[in-house]
Amino acid sequence: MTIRVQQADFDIGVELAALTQGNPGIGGVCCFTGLVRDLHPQADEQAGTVCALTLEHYPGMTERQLAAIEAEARARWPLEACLIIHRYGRMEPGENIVLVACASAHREAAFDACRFLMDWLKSKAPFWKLEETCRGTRWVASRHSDEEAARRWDQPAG
Amino acid sequence: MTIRVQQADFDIGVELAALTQGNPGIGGVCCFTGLVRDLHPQADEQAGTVCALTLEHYPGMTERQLAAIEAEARARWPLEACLIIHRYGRMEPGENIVLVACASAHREAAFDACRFLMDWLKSKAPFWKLEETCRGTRWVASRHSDEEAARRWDQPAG
Amino acid sequence: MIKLLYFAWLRSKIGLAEEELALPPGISDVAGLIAHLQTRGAGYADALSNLAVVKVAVNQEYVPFSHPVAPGDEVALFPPVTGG
Amino acid sequence: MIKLLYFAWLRSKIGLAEEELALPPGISDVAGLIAHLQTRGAGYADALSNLAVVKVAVNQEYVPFSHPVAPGDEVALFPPVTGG
Repeated sequence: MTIRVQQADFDIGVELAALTQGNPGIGGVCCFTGLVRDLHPQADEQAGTVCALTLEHYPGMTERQLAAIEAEARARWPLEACLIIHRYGRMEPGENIVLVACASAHREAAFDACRFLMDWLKSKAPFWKLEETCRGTRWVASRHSDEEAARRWDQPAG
Repeated sequence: MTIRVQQADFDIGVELAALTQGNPGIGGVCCFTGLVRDLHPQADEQAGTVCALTLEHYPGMTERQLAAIEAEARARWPLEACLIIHRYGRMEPGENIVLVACASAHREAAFDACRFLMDWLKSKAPFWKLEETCRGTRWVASRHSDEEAARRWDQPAG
Repeated sequence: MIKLLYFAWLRSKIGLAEEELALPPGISDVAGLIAHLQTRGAGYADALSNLAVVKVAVNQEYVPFSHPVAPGDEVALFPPVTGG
Repeated sequence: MIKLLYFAWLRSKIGLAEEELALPPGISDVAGLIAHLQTRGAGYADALSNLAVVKVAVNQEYVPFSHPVAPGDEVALFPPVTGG
């Protein structure tokens, strides 16, 4: 059960190998990676191409909130291992921003927990994206659909 | 859009890097890895610990069926890239069996498509597992829940 | 002639991975072919005793037991799959 | 004293990442604190002009505007998050 908030990039292969190493009870790992896109998320043609993203966060609160939601995921699903890495600082298109991986005996729990963590992270983890385009910089607006996605999990699945 | 049926192991980090390389339109990658567990899936205590699994498949039909379902996933979701690797032959606990990865601009499509492919693969791809335990070998029985999981996708999501 | 393929425990019970078969007269679908195979010996009869757990592919596509079978076809019989 | 933290465009508009503030008499909750901050200058007024897009954490936990504020608290104001 690992949480890391860091500037440095991560190596997905190394991280996943460490996650499953020595636990032959793991039958499946679901992993999500978020990357910097060169297109503006609101599909606003005037915005132009994104040449970089700077991720700001709230040190202290970030780790605390990630630890709380990771504990929640472990309480809801039978997870064998869990990993959250979120980067901050300046990144260019194609670079990794976030990695969430959940390992379980069966795939259903791994998929559900991973998606739960990503939905939550998108709507509650204190990170903010500043976009650089050829026209200057601007703060990315939050997506309504991200809050809706997180609300899906307010009631445990039936 | 890559499909591989192979005896050799794969390197998840290398595969995912190749999948996203040079496409800055990718915002998220959902990836699932299936591993050999040392516990019998039916939780039958008499079965004992699994010391190895041999995956048999139907060469020709496997690739044909994987290609068809991958095309179906691409028709249903806006995927930027897609990868399916399934191993056959003898493997020990902790080894990788299967890798499915789906890349899209947004995470929802990546998660849905990856889960669709895994559900389908579990219920339709012509692979069979022969387990070796201390008491001998036996063919793994199919899970009813896998067929149910695949049927969920018979109707496109509303 | 048709080509028959057997996988997993159907292969073990029948004792063959594949064989060529001259389609007997009057057999035109999967159901008829299976009924014929059941008469070919104890291994076949055992392997094909519970058809609820036998899946069929003709020319590498899943088909129901009512599907036609014709010379030149590749017919595979196997248990429900357990990959992934 | 309370510690105030501002993030993203709240930080840019206010022109500060953090500051210490002696809690003025009569202010006991987040809503009161924000009303006070709005009077501290054009940057603050601009940053806090639309409270529908201002989130608050007290001591690193999300709270509603009705949440109490007391000396020693760390109060953070920021826009809806956009990480992941």
